[in-house]
Amino acid sequence: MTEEILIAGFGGQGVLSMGQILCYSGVMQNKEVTWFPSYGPEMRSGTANCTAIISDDMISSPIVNTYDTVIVLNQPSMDKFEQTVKPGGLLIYDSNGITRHPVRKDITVCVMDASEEAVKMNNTKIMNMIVLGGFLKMKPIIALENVLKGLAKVLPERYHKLIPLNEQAIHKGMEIIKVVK
Amino acid sequence: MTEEILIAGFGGQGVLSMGQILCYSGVMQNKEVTWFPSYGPEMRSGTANCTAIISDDMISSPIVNTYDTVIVLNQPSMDKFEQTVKPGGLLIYDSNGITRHPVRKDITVCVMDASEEAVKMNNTKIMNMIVLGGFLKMKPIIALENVLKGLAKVLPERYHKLIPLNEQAIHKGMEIIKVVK
Amino acid sequence: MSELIKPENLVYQKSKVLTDKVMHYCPGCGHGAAHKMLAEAIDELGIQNETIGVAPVGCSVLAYYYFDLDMTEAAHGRATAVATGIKRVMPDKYVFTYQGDGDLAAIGTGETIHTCNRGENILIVFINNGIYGMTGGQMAPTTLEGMKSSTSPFGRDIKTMGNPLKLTEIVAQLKGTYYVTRQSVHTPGNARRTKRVLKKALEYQKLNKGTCFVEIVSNCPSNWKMSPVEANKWMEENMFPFYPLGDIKVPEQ
Amino acid sequence: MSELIKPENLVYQKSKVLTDKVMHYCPGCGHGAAHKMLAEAIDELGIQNETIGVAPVGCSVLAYYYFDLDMTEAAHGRATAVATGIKRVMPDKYVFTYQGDGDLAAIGTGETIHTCNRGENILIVFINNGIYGMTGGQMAPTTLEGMKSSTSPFGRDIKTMGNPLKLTEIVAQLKGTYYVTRQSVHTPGNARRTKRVLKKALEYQKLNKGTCFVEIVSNCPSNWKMSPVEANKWMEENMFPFYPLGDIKVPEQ
Amino acid sequence: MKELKLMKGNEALAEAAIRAGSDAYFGYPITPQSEVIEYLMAHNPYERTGMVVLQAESEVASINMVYGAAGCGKRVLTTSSSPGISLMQEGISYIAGAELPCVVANVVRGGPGLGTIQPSQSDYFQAVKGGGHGDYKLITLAPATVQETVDYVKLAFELAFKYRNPVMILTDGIIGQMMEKVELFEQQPRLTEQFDWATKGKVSGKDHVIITSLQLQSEEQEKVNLRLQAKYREVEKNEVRYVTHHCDEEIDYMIVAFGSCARIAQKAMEEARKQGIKIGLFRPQSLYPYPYDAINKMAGKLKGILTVEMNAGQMLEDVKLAVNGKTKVEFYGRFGGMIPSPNEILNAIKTKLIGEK
Amino acid sequence: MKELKLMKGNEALAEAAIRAGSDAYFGYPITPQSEVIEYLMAHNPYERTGMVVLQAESEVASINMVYGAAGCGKRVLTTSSSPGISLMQEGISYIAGAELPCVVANVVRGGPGLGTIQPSQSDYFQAVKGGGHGDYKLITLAPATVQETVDYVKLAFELAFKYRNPVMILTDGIIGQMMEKVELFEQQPRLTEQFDWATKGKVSGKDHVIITSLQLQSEEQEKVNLRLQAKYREVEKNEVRYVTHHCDEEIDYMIVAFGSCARIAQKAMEEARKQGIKIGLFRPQSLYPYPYDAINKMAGKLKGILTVEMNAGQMLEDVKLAVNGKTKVEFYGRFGGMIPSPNEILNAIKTKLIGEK
Amino acid sequence: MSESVLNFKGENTMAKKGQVVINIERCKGCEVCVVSCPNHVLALAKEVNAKGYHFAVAVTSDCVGCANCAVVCPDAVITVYREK
Amino acid sequence: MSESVLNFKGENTMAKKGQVVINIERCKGCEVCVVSCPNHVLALAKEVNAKGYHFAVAVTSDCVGCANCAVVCPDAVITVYREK
Ligand SMILES: Cc1ncc(C[n+]2csc(CCOP(=O)(O)OP(=O)(O)O)c2C)c(N)n1
Ligand SMILES: Cc1ncc(C[n+]2csc(CCOP(=O)(O)OP(=O)(O)O)c2C)c(N)n1
Ligand code: SF4
Ligand code: SF4
Ligand code: SF4
Ligand code: SF4
Ligand code: SF4
Ligand code: SF4
Ligand SMILES: [Mg+2]
Ligand SMILES: [Mg+2]
Repeated sequence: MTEEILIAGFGGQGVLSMGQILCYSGVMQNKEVTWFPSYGPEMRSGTANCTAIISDDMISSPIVNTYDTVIVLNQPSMDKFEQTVKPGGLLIYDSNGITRHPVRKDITVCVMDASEEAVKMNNTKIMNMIVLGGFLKMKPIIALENVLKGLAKVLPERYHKLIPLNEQAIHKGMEIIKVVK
Repeated sequence: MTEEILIAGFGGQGVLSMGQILCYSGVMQNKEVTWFPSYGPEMRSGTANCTAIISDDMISSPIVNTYDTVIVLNQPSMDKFEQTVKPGGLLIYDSNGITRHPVRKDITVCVMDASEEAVKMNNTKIMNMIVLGGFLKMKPIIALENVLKGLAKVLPERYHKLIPLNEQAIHKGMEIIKVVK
Repeated sequence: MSELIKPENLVYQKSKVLTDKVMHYCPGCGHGAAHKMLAEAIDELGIQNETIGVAPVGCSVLAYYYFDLDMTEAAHGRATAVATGIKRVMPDKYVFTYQGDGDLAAIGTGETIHTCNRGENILIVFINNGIYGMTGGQMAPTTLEGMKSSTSPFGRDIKTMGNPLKLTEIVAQLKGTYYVTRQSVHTPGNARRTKRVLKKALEYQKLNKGTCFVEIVSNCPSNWKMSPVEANKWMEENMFPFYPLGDIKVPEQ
Repeated sequence: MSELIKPENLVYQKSKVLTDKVMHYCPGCGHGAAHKMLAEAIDELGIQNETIGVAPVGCSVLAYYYFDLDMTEAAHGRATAVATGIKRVMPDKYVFTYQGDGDLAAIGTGETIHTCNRGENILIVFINNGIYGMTGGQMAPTTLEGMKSSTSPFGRDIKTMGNPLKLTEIVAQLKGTYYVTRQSVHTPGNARRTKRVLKKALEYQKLNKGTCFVEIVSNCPSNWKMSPVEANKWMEENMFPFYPLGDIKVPEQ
Repeated sequence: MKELKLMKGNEALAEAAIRAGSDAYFGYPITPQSEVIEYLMAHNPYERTGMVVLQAESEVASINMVYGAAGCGKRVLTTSSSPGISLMQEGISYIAGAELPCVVANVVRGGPGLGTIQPSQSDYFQAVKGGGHGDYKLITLAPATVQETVDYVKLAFELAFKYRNPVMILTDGIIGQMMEKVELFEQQPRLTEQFDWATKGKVSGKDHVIITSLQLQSEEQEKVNLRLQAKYREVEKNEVRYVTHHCDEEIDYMIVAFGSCARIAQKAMEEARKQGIKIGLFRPQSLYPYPYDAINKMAGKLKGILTVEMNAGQMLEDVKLAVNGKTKVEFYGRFGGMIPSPNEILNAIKTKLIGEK
Repeated sequence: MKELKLMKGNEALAEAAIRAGSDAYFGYPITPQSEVIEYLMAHNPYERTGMVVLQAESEVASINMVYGAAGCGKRVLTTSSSPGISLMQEGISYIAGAELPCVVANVVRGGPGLGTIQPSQSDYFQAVKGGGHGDYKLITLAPATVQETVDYVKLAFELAFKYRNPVMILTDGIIGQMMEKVELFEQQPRLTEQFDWATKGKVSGKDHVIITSLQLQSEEQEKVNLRLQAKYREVEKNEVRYVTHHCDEEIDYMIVAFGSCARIAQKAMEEARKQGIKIGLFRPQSLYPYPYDAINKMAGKLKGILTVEMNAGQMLEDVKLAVNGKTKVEFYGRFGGMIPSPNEILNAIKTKLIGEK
Repeated sequence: MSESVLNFKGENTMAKKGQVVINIERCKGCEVCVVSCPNHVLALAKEVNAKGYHFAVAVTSDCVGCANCAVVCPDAVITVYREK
Repeated sequence: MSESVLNFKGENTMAKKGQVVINIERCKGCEVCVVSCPNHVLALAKEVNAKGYHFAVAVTSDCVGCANCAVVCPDAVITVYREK
């Protein structure tokens, strides 16, 4: 199993940490992982993205041409990355602020109202965990328990009390993700 | 004609300018010339030397193995450079302060009491011109008039009044040089 | 009330010495206001075509996109050397540098002091936000005692990291400087005063009397991890006591 | 009177902190006297085995041959950075730099100021002879107005070459410095005072209170083109008025 | 106890420096490597091991602090990225000339000038041919993974002290910024050895210690250089490091690439092999000393070599020097912060090496 | 009016700079090249032509002053020697990246580190491979005589403006300190052209001018690099310069040497020819672009090539790259400020090339 | 441009009325203008612009055209008109 | 080491007598000692040493062993003895 994932959105949306949590979770499940962020000027201009690769085998290139899964959380990312989904691959997007919906026919497209759900859950910070839940629903490559272990690794001790909330968010994401085509 | 000359002595003895005057004179006589000084730490430690090459042809290397003429004005220079005279070449030295006289048999050795003469002439600064005179006596490669023209080039206008004194010194040098062996 | 909106009622608009590019600065960052005041000063003096600016690395590295002026991007810390090079071959132009505190007071200390000491006839605009903004909030020479940054995560410790440095007070003592002042741009009054100060400094440049040095104490909401309004308040309460606003060296009239 | 010459009558001899190497300095050069005073200070404090010296390029680049101390030769201008590196990993040693004015006040300005501003617990000995001795008498930042040098052959022109720089007064204002003073070594009295000052500075180093900075106004007979005695007189008449001797910053007792 | 962690390359480098028993770090922030000093400042090495961390006022100051501390016989390192490394060239030359051990990591970004902060390998020449003045060499290690970054920090200190020579770790924005699993080696003790050659306060009865790169007499300076050259020959004999993939099989073609770029090339190679192309990958891990002989040996049996770099063709010259005309050497590169994709490299294999149109 | 003078290399360089119509010189003293600024300060260029001369506070400041002034479309130069040139590497990389014209002369001394002030050629790599970061190239000219020094100052400015690229004059302590006859070219007028690309105050109706080496987007930075590479290909096509001695005759052997060292080698070659050895001399005058093709063409008909340098073997790599295995390439060098004598070279011809014992 | 308005809070004491035009697409929602308005004319909108910022809007008609808001706006997005 | 001798010129007012030993081969003839001696004990010799310098010598027996000359000698070539 090798899953090559791109996650892209605005800086504040937790795009980078979502990728990290995924990788930590992979480690907990004894996978090989690499995570590579966009860094630099984009960050100040408000957009960010990262590549996460999770595999049973040694990972050669951290840089890939196309992705098994692309997760986009804003319009500029949609514009830029729709084309990078592998034929037959998966595109997940959050509907909030998306004005031009994806057009590709050769891939699976899923939509989530994750931002909205996060607002409902009174914590915009967990939006990325909702999305992560959606992704795991579609690609159950990592067991939930390992995701929670991964979270425990990423979060400083003093935030461990938030793990249940995160778990809730993941479940919510699994619930709300919708296959569009 | 190619004459490769080394001049060596204490810093204040006018070693470098003697080489320069020789080269300027050469230029006045339409020769090719190069002049290359020792530079750097030796200067602060009080010794100095320079190579002057005067030739009818283009000069390739400014650095040579051995010299047609070596002029030494102190003991350290004698120690260092006696061996660099070409077989059959010329070694000229000022007797003042020399404790170990030259030993080579395969070269012509000349001695001068130039420092003493300079003191007598009431101008220690012209010692080097006396030595130059001695050299020109032995190797009349440049006509005196061209040496005087060369001097006129080297000396700033305001010192031109000193040219006659220099001429005198050259004559004196031609007079006092003695072939030892 | 839209009948008010007609050219003859216009009282304030973006200076034409600024281009139309959207500035990349974070919301509320003082760089924008400082740019504006400098642009307005140049505009009001009518010297847009006679001015050459130098901005080194730092958040304002792209200042050349925002000022509608001939501009040179300088290596970190070397803006005043670059400006010296420009001014020496273009003595009739107005030359300014626009530098951050990391730039001017850390790696550029030598150039800053020697440029001021030579009394180069340039204007140095020094944006002191107490931090390396561009690179993500590391400690600057100007970072206050106890202040947290990504390289002083437990607060600046004087014992191991040294003291906050007031380079402005130092250059004021050099004979080469003509006018040295410290201002801010976070309130309307301060911003307007800064513009007047910058105009004066540029006017002095005509007189070839020496270096004019204008420090602007500014904020970095992103790396201070505050909202812009909080940041400005924090600046007033913490930066100003240590870096008091006002003239430090004024020409004898 | 040679019966006087016996060990118990000995009142002055070369310090054992100096090696037997003949110093390469020109006749009458102040570097020699300054070396001696520093060596005697170290000797009298009994810290020869606990002292590490740093001398950068300049005429005193070979100081490592003359001090019988562990020594590091530093790149031009970087002596205080090198000393910082040493002191930080060897905090129990006495660390000093011995730097010329070209070194400390031109290319090394940034390092000098930041070292002092950090308050590194080192001693900086600053030999100000108003010229680049080593390289043949070029203008230094400290060269006086009107003073001739090989790069100011018509005398230093303030307008184009800038002002003589008093870096000692500047570092005195930095919080990191603990003791800052200006001395000379050209008369017996001055030399002895300088030794006392150097001893004091080294003693302070034990207290970890910050940087001690001792400027020694000195001569360069060769490049000033004077005899040593003339040079010392010229120094008194021209250098001292601009660089007045005396303490600039003393620890509050 | 070895520890498995998921870490950013830069942070792993910092942690490895602490664990390698470093005595001091001096550095100045610059993207993409500021995480090194940030990690150090946050992780209290002084309390953990007594390691000193200081943010210098510039890269010039950093490298000279390194010089001073290295001269005390301590384990010292600095890190920077391209423009900052350029500023260190005089200092690096001094350290090499004075024969001091130290580690310098360059997390390369795209140049020239201010360039871009994105990953690049365009400082290869600077690292291996000598960016500073004079005839010196930096032992240069090029990690391709976060794990190698960690391991090379330890190795770099070992080599630095073995040869009393500065060692450069040449990495880039990809490796510095990416996170991977790493196994951290155990905390090494800090050095207690008092080296004869180090300044530490004169030892009574012994000669005082002098750290210098100066020799006024050319004769002496030449001796220093001859000693350096002899040392470099030793290094060239002992410290060549590389890995190969499929190179001991029957292959027609070979890619040579280093660092992060080699991993991208590896993916391209795997794809090419799937498509039936007999191709291997040669990855130098030490850039100086360069594996000239190993490449030369391979060259005889190959139809061609493709050098892939994130620059305009720098290691290419060393590959050509190694091959010495034995087979054709082609080049594919992206630069200015652009990262070649595996597909592009695959394409270059086909068009440049095999000659497909 | 052309003028014949006897001048020191450094002074001739300074006088040539004035006559070439330079607008500014920024520099810092260092042996063996301080005569350049000393001559300029003494010879009133400001009064003669309006040329500005400023002693900067450091080499770092010098090169950045050069950058600023060069960006104004002016003829600007600086000079230094090895350690000072190392300090300029960041600035040189910026100038190359921003595509500005300027001239930098390096009067090389022995390294590494503080080294010695005696002549050397050990900064060859730094000059031609890029001592600074990033993929840039300096056009590099190596004069062998005082006359060439003078001529190359003028040529350097022409090339700098033709390609908007920094040009390095790589000379050494021998050429800087020696006196020879020179014919000085006539005073050239200073530039009056107002270049589009230069900062000079915004021209109404035109876009404001930006001098920068920064591109935040890698795509843009790659474009810059591609433009640079295209320019370098042009330079390589047009600006290769070399002279040969006896190379068009029937020869078995050839010496390759540059700068002052080539003149010493010439004397050795003359002696060797007297002794019946069929040998020629190839002297590259441009070190970048390097005369690869010309040497490659020669290589086929030679039994061997001897590269002679005052370093540990740097240009040697370019000779090998040129020869590409066609014939053997040997090396003779002295370093650390030592100057090889003609006899030593003659000896190397016999032992290394011909194989005499 | 009078600075006297600085001394007043809340109440419009100037004879002439003013109006601000805010380029909301370029506004970054920093709120610096909001706290600088002596007449509490401005506030951040609930909505966000394309960049995701809550932009500034005039919420009262008390603007006197003093330009304080415009002067401090770091992004130069406010244009001010005043009856003359 | 008393500095009081500084106040005296020419005359030896100290009770005890002194003597200097000058390492003439290392002396550079700078004359700094000469002008520093309160008792005019020292002068430069007519002769030169191997380095070519006119070295310093004691020309009177008025030395009081104050060490002034030795302290200022840049080349540390003077050793001083004083009757105790
Ligand atoms: C030689 C070099 N070193 C380091 C850097 C990285 N760098 C870029 S800007 C900067 C400091 C920015 O801080 P400041 O000057 O205070 O400007 P601000 O961003 O705060 O406005 C640094 C360290 C660089 N570009 N070049
Ligand atoms: C980077 C660099 N630039 C320039 C030099 C040349 N240099 C050596 S010492 C020196 C200045 C010496 O003057 P100062 O520091 O005043 O010492 P002094 O000789 O007067 O005692 C210079 C410019 C150098 N060695 N390295
Ligand atoms: S990082 Fe700080 S200084 Fe830079 S733009 Fe953002 S707020 Fe302004
Ligand atoms: S050149 Fe000057 S400073 Fe240097 S040793 Fe001679 S007198 Fe002293
Ligand atoms: S111009 Fe701006 S600050 Fe002034 S009253 Fe109107 S909205 Fe308020
Ligand atoms: S100050 Fe400008 S950018 Fe900030 S909220 Fe007001 S209008 Fe928007
Ligand atoms: S010790 Fe020296 S200074 Fe003192 S009296 Fe004797 S000779 Fe004179
Ligand atoms: S001071 Fe010393 S060196 Fe100078 S003349 Fe006297 S003894 Fe000689
Ligand atoms: Mg800042
Ligand atoms: Mg000096």
